[in-house]
Amino acid sequence: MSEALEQRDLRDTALDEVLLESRLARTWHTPPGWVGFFTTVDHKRIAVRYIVTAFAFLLLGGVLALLMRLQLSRPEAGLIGPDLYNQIFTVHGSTMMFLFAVPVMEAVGVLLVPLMLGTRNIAFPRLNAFSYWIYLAGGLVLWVAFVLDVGPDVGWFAYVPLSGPQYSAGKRADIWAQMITFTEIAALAIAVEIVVTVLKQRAPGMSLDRIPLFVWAMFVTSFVVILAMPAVVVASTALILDRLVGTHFFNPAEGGDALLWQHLFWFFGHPEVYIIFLPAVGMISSILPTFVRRPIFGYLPLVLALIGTGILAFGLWVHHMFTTGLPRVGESFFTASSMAIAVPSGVQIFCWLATIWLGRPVWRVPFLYILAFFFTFVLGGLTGVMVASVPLDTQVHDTYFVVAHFHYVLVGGAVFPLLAAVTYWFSKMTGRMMSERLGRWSVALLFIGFNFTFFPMHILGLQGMPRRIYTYQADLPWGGMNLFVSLCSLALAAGFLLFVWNALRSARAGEAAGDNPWGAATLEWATSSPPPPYNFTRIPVVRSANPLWDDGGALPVASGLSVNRRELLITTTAEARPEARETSPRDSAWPFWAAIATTIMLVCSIFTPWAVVWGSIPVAVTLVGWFWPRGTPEDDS
Amino acid sequence: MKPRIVADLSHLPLHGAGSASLTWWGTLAFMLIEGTGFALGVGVYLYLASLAPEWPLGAAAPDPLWGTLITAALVISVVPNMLVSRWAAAHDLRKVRIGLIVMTVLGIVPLVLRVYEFGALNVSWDSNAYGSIVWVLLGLHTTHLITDVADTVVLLAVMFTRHGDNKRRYGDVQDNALYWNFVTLTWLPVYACLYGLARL
Amino acid sequence: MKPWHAALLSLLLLAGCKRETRQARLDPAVAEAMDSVATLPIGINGRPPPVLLAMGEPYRSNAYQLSQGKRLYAWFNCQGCHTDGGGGSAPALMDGWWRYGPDAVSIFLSIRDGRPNGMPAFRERLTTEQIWQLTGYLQSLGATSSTAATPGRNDSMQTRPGENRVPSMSRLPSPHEGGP
Amino acid sequence: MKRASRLLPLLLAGCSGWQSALDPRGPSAQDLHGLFWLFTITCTVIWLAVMLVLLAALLRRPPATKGAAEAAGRRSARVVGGAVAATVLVVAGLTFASYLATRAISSDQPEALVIRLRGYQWWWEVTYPHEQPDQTLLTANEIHIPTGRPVRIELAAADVIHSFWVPNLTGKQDMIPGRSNSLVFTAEKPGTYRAQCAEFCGLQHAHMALHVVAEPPEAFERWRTAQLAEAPAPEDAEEEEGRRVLESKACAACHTVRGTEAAGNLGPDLTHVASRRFIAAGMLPTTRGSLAAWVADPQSIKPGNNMPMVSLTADELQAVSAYLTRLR
Repeated sequence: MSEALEQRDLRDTALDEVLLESRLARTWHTPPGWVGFFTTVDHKRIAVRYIVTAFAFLLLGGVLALLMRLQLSRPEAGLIGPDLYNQIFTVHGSTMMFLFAVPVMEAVGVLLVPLMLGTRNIAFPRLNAFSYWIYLAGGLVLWVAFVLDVGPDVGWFAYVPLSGPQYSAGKRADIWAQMITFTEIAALAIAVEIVVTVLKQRAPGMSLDRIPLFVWAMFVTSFVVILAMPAVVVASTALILDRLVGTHFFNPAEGGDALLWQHLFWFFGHPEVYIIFLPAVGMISSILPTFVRRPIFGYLPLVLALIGTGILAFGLWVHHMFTTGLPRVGESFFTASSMAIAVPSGVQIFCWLATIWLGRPVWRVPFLYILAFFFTFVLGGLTGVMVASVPLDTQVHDTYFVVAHFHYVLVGGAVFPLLAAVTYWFSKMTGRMMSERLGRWSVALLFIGFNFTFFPMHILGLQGMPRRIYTYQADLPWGGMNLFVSLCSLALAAGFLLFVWNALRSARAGEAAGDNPWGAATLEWATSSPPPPYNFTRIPVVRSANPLWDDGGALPVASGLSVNRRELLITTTAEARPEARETSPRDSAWPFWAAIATTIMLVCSIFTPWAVVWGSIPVAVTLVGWFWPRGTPEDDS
Repeated sequence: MKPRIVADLSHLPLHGAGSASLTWWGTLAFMLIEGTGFALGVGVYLYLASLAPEWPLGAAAPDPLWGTLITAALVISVVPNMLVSRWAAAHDLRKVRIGLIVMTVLGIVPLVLRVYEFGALNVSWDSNAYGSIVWVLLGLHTTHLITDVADTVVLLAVMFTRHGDNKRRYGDVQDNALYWNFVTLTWLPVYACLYGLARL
Repeated sequence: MKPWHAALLSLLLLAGCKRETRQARLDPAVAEAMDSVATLPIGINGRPPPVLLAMGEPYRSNAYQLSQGKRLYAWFNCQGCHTDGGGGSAPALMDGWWRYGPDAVSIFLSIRDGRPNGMPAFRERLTTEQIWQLTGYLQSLGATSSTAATPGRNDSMQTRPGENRVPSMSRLPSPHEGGP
Repeated sequence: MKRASRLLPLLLAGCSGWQSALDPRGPSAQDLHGLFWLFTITCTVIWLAVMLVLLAALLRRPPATKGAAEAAGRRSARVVGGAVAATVLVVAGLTFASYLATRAISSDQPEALVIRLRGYQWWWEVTYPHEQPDQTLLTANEIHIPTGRPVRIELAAADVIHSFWVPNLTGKQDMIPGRSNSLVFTAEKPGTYRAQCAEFCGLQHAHMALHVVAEPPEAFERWRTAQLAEAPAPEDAEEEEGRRVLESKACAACHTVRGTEAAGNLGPDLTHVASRRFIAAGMLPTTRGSLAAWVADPQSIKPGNNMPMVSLTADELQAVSAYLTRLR
């Protein structure tokens, strides 16, 4: 036996359960303390870190929202001047979109995709670590700049010429543009990891029609990220070049065009909405069956709806440019394509309704969030149909009607599902349940606070209140409703605070969860809570779309993987037949150093173009350090 | 849940080649990202050209000599590139070493020519929007050239260490060759825009 | 937090705040005090108003003030005689040569009181603060290196590189120019 | 539909106003208003239907036997299919309604009155072009239009993107540097309608309003003739002093008062400033007091705007405000 333990290619077949777990733990273990903190490549640790950071940014962005509501609560309030207000709404929008919504959805994907697929780590785990550090650096750049009074003040959309060299003095707009670069690198890295993980690391037997819907959603989202994000990188690079070295992309006097910015930005900006929304519908599709005690209704239509939404997302960027005077001929086409997105959304809503109809509801907190989602998202989707109409949009575009609409879609359609997801998978990640009692209170506060805060904004917009104004005159009939909205926003804020308090408290003192506390069907519930660093002692074998419900008492697994090195299983793309045993990289500090080097290069390059030249040398050095083979067992072939 | 062993994986190879390798798919995904970037760059070029009363704007079209030489150099380099890829697939260490040296040289040649090409553009990046997009397209492609040459040099160094004779390294060489083909491929539409369209 | 962390942070804070603050309104008393330059009898050089030093010379180092100066340069048609700084019927402004001295006070006086041979006085057309804004901008035009506060190019026909690419005179466009 | 459109506004009490899409005063705005209610009612019905089905699904007792469950599943599949088909139809119908509304609004109006509007940070320059240059009228921050006659506003921007929006009369259209847009609409009833910049344009985006005054054609012509005249002469010594101050101080560097030496073109034309209802781009009602306050300290009232605080003595300020009040 001891000889067997020493041999280089030790397989799990040679070990009993207890010994196997201890050997796997030794192989996959991350050192404790600071060293482990900077070197870990465990997708769960990185994802949790990502999620916690994103929620911290959510709270910061929320504080900014409250400041804006304070200023708008009465006409001509002098609490916040125009300069600070412009910075506040820009940083609020940028934080919520780039530092909260997209990263948190991607992070939940990083957390759950490998667990749901039954593999031991995400593909390219070091890239994953790099992604987190870059994201953190981007967030810090924005917020440190904001604290230093260099916060961007040109809106989260940074329209030229206002953000261009002539009308935006200093480095404020550059900070915004470069923050975009940071978050795009982070998001693109995760998209690549998820695409490859889904294609190649599924548990044996998990053919395309057995992939959990959340994974499908993340898969489609990743493709949307890959195709949409380069547009904003091109746009923000062009903006920085215009501002720093005097290129003329957006200067109409020298052959440039102000609308070019809008085309590029919205070619990214509209799919961005679906980058946030698709993971959320994936969460609903994966959580809902557990709380109605039956498999999802209409698996295939739901997958097709996800793919359809992902494709249509690219057809409607012009949707944001209806008032820019584009040719009339195209308008009906863009109206039609904008409204067409209602069809896949409708398919999803109807399938979920049928699932509930055929099932037996279990009234726990995640299910309550899903009901709140239905109420608000359907409303937001329908106002979306209104703004998709070109003529109607000319009245509501850039008013509080649109502010109301997209908060209904993003908070109702993405944040409520996200809170359901956090409540639901919290038990898996911490091994403890979140408090049901506090949870019900926060659902109630969030639901009531949200609707009372944002519904009146529809009316304010129709009454003529434009967006992005730091104040309004007393002779305009908006004062009363604005005060009401501001007061209700406090209830919404209280709901978020209660949620965070509940999470913090339950993480330490919550009720123990057990492996599968909700009685769910997908693979992440087949391992312990929290899962060990290697996720699964043995790779599960999948025989249906709801493995934990359909397989009776015993989990079919495969054996034969090595335990002396970090090893996982590669399967074919369509059928998920085992193809190879592959290794997964060890812990490394190089991704952290590469992120530091990249940060220095990116930050300095808004001050001098030469930073791209000298700054790329440390980046290259850290990347060589990262990829240089080390002769570990993981390098064997 | 109690595990029940239903399959044995011990017979599987220790490393997947080609489409069974994660890095191959990763390379593909990055090519998709960067390809989108090139497509958008060319899109911006065409968009600006469609707005302009004349094209190129206020400048003579770039002198075709250096750009054409680069095109020729890149197209020619595809042949040894494919050979290196084939030798890597056959795990022929000696030939791979020689091939990588050749590819390093063939990577540096277009970079040297590129310096002259920038000089032959007849327009500065801050003259007008045409100059800006021309410089950015060329800069974008140059960045890819530099990246891939650096990657080739590092691989070459690895192949002369004890880590060289390893299936994973051969896989890396193949992925690097794949990427070089991509860099060559993306040059063609850029070349067509910069030199073809500007002369129409 | 270690003491040097705090020091570094406050330094950054100071640099950031000062460079990007946007002060729209001056206290009228301060605005008035900015007129009190003590000058040498020959009308060039002198001591800038103490209030300017107390404020940390924002018109030289603050991005917003510099951009205001740049706007005034166009609005009050300085380019009518000086063209874009390259000099026309009036002296060049970006070659680093100053007929009446390169210091802020001399430039300020030239704008406020005018100079012989055609430079009109702008005393009655600009406020003192605006003259200081213009002065700061002109100094950045003639500087040998740009700072993070220097403005970029304008959204108009380009006749020379943007201000943040000084020294501009040596960079007047030529078709074969190389660079980053 | 007709009745609902009369009934529903009651639910949204207080929705009308002088800058409101819910209170249409011209055919374009009426078309858009009708379209708005068509969409709103359709969407409300759909939303209620979804919520009712959800409620029913929650309260429903699930089928007891396996056979019943399978039958329910098959029924659900048919219902879902039907609902998707209905969604397609509704979307197509609403698209068609949008198309009709667009066609009605954008129909060509060759005999329209042309007005050029140019957006500045943060005010509006208004030009009424005429073949004879001396009949071309230049004013600011207030547009007069004759009722019953279509007007075409040609939109341009001097610096950054702005957007022209009079919700009571029609939808908005952006003013983009380097591009030209236009907007055609008609006002049917006389009245003053407030318009506001609807595209974020910097520090004082919140205070960039303009008023559209619709009046009967005769009144409009009277206004136009009056506006073409040079500035009224001062009537007393104080006003005379006010004109002197305006001409000799920095005011004249940026503003024009036709008939005086003030001929700056960087700020709004002040020839008839007191005839306009508001000053500072719709911010303050035109009174002698507000004019004095504005001249005395524009940066406290509208921080960041391009008008500097010109240092004037109390007497000078009195005189300038007296003179400006004369400029009717």
